Amino acid sequence: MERSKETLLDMYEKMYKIRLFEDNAVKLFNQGLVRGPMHVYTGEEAVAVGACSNLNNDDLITSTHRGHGHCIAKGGLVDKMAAELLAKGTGYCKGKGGSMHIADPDIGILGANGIVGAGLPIAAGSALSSKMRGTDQVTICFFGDGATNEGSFHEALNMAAIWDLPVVFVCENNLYGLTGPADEMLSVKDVASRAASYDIPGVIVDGNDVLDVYETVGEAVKRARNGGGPSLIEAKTYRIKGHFVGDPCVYRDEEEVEKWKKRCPIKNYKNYLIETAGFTSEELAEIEEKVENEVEAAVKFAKESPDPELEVVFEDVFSK
Amino acid sequence: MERSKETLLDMYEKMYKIRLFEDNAVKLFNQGLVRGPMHVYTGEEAVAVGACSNLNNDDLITSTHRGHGHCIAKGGLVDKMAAELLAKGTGYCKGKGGSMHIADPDIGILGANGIVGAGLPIAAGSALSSKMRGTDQVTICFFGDGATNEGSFHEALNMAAIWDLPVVFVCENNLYGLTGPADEMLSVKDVASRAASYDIPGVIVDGNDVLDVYETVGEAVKRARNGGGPSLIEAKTYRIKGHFVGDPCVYRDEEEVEKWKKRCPIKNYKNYLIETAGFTSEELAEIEEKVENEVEAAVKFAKESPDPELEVVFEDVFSK
Amino acid sequence: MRTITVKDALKEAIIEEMDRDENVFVMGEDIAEHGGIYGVTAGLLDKYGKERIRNTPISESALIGSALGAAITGMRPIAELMYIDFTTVAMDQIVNQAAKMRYMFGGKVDVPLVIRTQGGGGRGSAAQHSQSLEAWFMHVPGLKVVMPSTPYDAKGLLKTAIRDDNPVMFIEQKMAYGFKGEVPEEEYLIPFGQADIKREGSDVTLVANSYLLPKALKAAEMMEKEEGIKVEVIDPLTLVPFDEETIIKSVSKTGRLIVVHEAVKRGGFGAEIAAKIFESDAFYYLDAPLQRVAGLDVPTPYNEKLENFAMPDLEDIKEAIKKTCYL
Amino acid sequence: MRTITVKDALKEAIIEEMDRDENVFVMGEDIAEHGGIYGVTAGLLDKYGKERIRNTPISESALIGSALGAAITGMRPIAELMYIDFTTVAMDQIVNQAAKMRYMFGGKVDVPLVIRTQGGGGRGSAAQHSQSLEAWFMHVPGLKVVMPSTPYDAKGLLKTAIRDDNPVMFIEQKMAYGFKGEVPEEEYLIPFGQADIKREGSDVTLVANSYLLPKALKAAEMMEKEEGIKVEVIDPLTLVPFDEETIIKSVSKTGRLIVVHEAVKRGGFGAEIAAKIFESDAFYYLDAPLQRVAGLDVPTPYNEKLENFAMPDLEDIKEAIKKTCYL
Ligand SMILES: Cc1ncc(C[n+]2csc(CCOP(=O)(O)OP(=O)(O)O)c2C)c(N)n1
Ligand SMILES: Cc1ncc(C[n+]2csc(CCOP(=O)(O)OP(=O)(O)O)c2C)c(N)n1
Ligand SMILES: [Mg+2]
Ligand SMILES: [Mg+2]
Repeated sequence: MERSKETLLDMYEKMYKIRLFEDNAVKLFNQGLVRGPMHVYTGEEAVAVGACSNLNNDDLITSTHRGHGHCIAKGGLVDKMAAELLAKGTGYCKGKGGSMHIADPDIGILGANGIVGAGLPIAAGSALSSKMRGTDQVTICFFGDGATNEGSFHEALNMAAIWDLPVVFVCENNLYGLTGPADEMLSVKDVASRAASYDIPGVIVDGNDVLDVYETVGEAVKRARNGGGPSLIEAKTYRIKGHFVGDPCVYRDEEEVEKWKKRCPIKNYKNYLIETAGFTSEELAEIEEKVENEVEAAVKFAKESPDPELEVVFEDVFSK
Repeated sequence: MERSKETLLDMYEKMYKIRLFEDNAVKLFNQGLVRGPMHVYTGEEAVAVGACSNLNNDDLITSTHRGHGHCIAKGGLVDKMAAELLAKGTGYCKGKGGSMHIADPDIGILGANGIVGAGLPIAAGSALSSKMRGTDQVTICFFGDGATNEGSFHEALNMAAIWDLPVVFVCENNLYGLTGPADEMLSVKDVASRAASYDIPGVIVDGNDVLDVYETVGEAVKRARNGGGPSLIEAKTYRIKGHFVGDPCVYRDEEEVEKWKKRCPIKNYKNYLIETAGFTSEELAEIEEKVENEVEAAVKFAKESPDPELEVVFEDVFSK
Repeated sequence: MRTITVKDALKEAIIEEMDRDENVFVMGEDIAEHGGIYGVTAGLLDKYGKERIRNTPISESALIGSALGAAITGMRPIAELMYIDFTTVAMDQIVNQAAKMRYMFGGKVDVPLVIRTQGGGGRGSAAQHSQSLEAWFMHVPGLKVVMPSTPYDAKGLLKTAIRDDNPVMFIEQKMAYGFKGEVPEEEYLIPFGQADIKREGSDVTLVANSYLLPKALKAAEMMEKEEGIKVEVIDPLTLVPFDEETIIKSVSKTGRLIVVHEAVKRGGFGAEIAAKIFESDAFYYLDAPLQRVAGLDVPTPYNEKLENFAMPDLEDIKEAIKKTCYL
Repeated sequence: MRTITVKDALKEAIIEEMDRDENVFVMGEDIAEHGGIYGVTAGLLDKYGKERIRNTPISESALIGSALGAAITGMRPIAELMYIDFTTVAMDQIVNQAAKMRYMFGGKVDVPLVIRTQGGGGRGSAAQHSQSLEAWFMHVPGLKVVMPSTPYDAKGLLKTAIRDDNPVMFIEQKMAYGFKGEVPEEEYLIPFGQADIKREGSDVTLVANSYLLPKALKAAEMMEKEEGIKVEVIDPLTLVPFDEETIIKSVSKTGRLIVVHEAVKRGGFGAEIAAKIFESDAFYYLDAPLQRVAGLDVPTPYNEKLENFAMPDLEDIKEAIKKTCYL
């Protein structure tokens, strides 16, 4: 697997950007500037970044209610994202979508999605489309452990498998649905073992290790691109924050959270970059600063952007 | 496994009754007396009979659009069934349900069902109910190979598995959905292998061998009754007739049909009863005659029964 | 009398019925430790345990389907469907199975199944978490459809729903859980199919329910003060069964009909109520065209100003009252 | 002009559009060798092959969801959903995804998705295979809803649907596939949102579509002969977008409105049309109460007499015409 210096640093930048973006999103939420339920990706950054680092600009992803990380990993712009969270006219969706519906189809982001499991059939369809149009595009479909109990998971994987569609199903097993523990709600220990139902590869990766994710998803992407069909990859990870911002988290204990905090994917990756890959702290600090400026500017942009005009409410119901 | 003389003969009687009922149903259909789509069970008799012969009167089943066989196997009365096909007021549903909705909850028949896959969650619920009410009832849930691609299959099996529900999922893999071949539409060769997704036993039986079905389902029923949770059993079989009466069957060739006709579950079982189990042809002929009389009487009853009164249209929308 | 919230009123109804009948139980996503997404079942887990306060996987077809299976075999489940928007992933079990089973089987089963869910906007939850879909279920014979507004109604109607032997869509509104009102300590039930005249009046008949009822009452009050118009405000309480009579009688008296609902206007329940009046003898007493105050025909936008604009509000209701009186 | 059936007209539309645009393709259950349950796609497999005439597993969520995924990435799928009753297992993908996606994304995607399905009774298919559910989809902003009756309309509207960049529910009726009518050889399109006055008249406005249009026309003809009543029969063709103007104009002229549909009355599209008239200026011209001729509010029974009784028929329409004229 090729691991260019550029890729390695880009992954660090993206992970760091996600973390910072989410910290700011929480801040904005707590300031009362974000509406509705917001779900942050803190602690799971390695999954989106490791996975999407295998994609080209015209490759595609489908995302979830917890979509900020996927969006940034696929190249989404934090200013438009922040503006969307603040419901501004300059946001990705003109302020009409919010956290759960951020999308940028121009760079293959087919949207966050408020309905658990709904992205899977859409991803199968986008892969079908690539195949029918004769491109070499691949679609990565993100979803959670909880989503694997939805019927749509099953239907989509079967369909993708029988048609050998170029799609990689990446399950973020963060141990919980909303509050339901995966080990009570799923009839299997490992989501990956559900691949057997579709006769496709099912692989477990350490979702807190960006390189493990990168390489394993990379194999699956290559396979898909070469006509080898879909794969199911289970990334074992953890959401450090509650399910939604404001979640009292009565269903889990602090100890567990603390344990996982120690396994911070960003800190660990930073150590790796410095200790094993030979980067300097300065190089990384430079990236961090760049990202900090970028996110800060994004928040500023969002705050200063105007609300959409009232007439926007009537736009976009229909095309043309 | 206990195989009393009585059970062995009862199974023969039921299989023969299903075959004869279906032959008559087709005749009635072709006479223009049956409306809507009708799906017959010819060739699959061993599955319903082998499975249901493990059940008590208060055990439960859910069925499908192809439900006549399940109904008879669970003890349904052919006169009320025939009357229902002919839309008579004396039918199981007062003529309001027809072939796809025959039900007799008093003996645990929770209904045929026109929606593919819909019976599976209902079966999980009936098993949940038995468990919560502290009875030792078991539910058998019948469905086809095609139904295993519905989301409801997946959701129901997961739910049954995590709650250890007393339900046995019996898949009748008759090689086709409506016209879609199982080997094109299912991503796995054997439905039974989908049990792996739920960490429950998945077993293949010869669906044309009533004793194989009887014993294997018997194990699963015992397991369920004793709190051991659900199982998935795949009965490999074949529907000799088209999907619905009148199906031109453009999707399969005569050769295949002929091959399976030779594997007739009734003929084979009859041979076994005489050659191995020591019954005489006379004993079986007696049963056959009894069944012939019963079905003939049922058809007569149905034909002579009155239509429901027009006011019946307003009844039963709501209870009370 | 003591004053409690809709949320607590609903919880009391559940507790009383669970205590009364051991076959009543609750199932749904995140209803146990977490107490449900709007807290209606908070605390019940400790009281009744995991069996009767049963968390389900994120599998709505299996949730409703299994509740149905339990309902026809001796249990009386209350299935909580977190958002009414998620009925879309359980629609077959609601519409083709639960609603029709008794009829298809010729009356052979009772289906004592309550589906508690909540809809509506007002929280910036955007297009997939803010719908008002009661009109769909009204259009399905075999379902009862209940939409309470006040704590008193919420409690009395939920108890009736739990004792009903038919599938009931019990539709709450996310912004209405905090509504406060008087609720007696003593047990009571509210029958289905009897509209409640929340305010008497002789000039205009205004039908409203759920989240918008208080706004309608407020508008009525203001218009009486400001313009001397006497608005009769009627809450149907249940859309199925529907108390036609009370509304026909009222319109026959006032000659003017306003229907207020949060759902998008096109195809909402306001159309059905309007049609019922239009085809009744009240037609002969009509003095003005229908006014519908309803959601704009757009998906719910996230932005607060846009969302508010898309939802009916006090001003819209006042406007409609003036219009129907040709002011 | 040549005469063909609705079924063949639909097929021609598909063929012409598939020939015109290689991104158009068909997917659905049993549509290939079998040609679909009512034969609309029969023969297309030989012409276009398995890729473009694509049989799907029995997985309706995946069918609609994947069609949607394909639609937003460059293809123009026609998804056949065998029975409208089965929209219940794909409802999220239709309602929460396809209908709302463009809006939620701030206009960033086109969704050129046609969902062809069929509903209605008349064949003894019973409660789960006979519903008329167009009112549900009308109530969902972002969906267009088309219901043709004649072969001419079926063809022209389907071609327009395929070229539309929005999700279209294209709803056929199982008993109407055999309807015959004139269809030109030359290409034509029928625009959405323009009602068609199928018969002019000055006494009564009757709105009808789909399977019941011919019965409405027949009733109009008979009533002219028998009673000299001139009934104007209007087919809206598309329920969304809806041509309000034509109907308002007609009612302003006739003073009488009848709406005919097969769906159960409560919450059917007749209510919406009635409400639109009731709230329009046509109100001032009304001479009689609304007449709705619609399905009984019951699940569809299997028995033929009961089913016919539950469905509107010629006599019911004639009766309504007489009633609105106070005969
Ligand atoms: C169909 C549907 N059911 C329920 C919900 C409510 N809900 C939102 S997120 C969520 C949990 C999802 O869990 P998982 O798939 O593991 O993703 P995670 O939140 O852990 O990232 C639930 C139940 C929903 N949005 N859609
Ligand atoms: C949800 C749904 N989709 C499609 C259909 C149409 N349909 C009826 S039976 C059938 C095939 C079912 O195949 P299978 O489950 O293998 O059962 P079999 O007919 O072979 O017994 C189909 C597609 C339906 N009734 N319900
Ligand atoms: Mg999770
Ligand atoms: Mg089959």
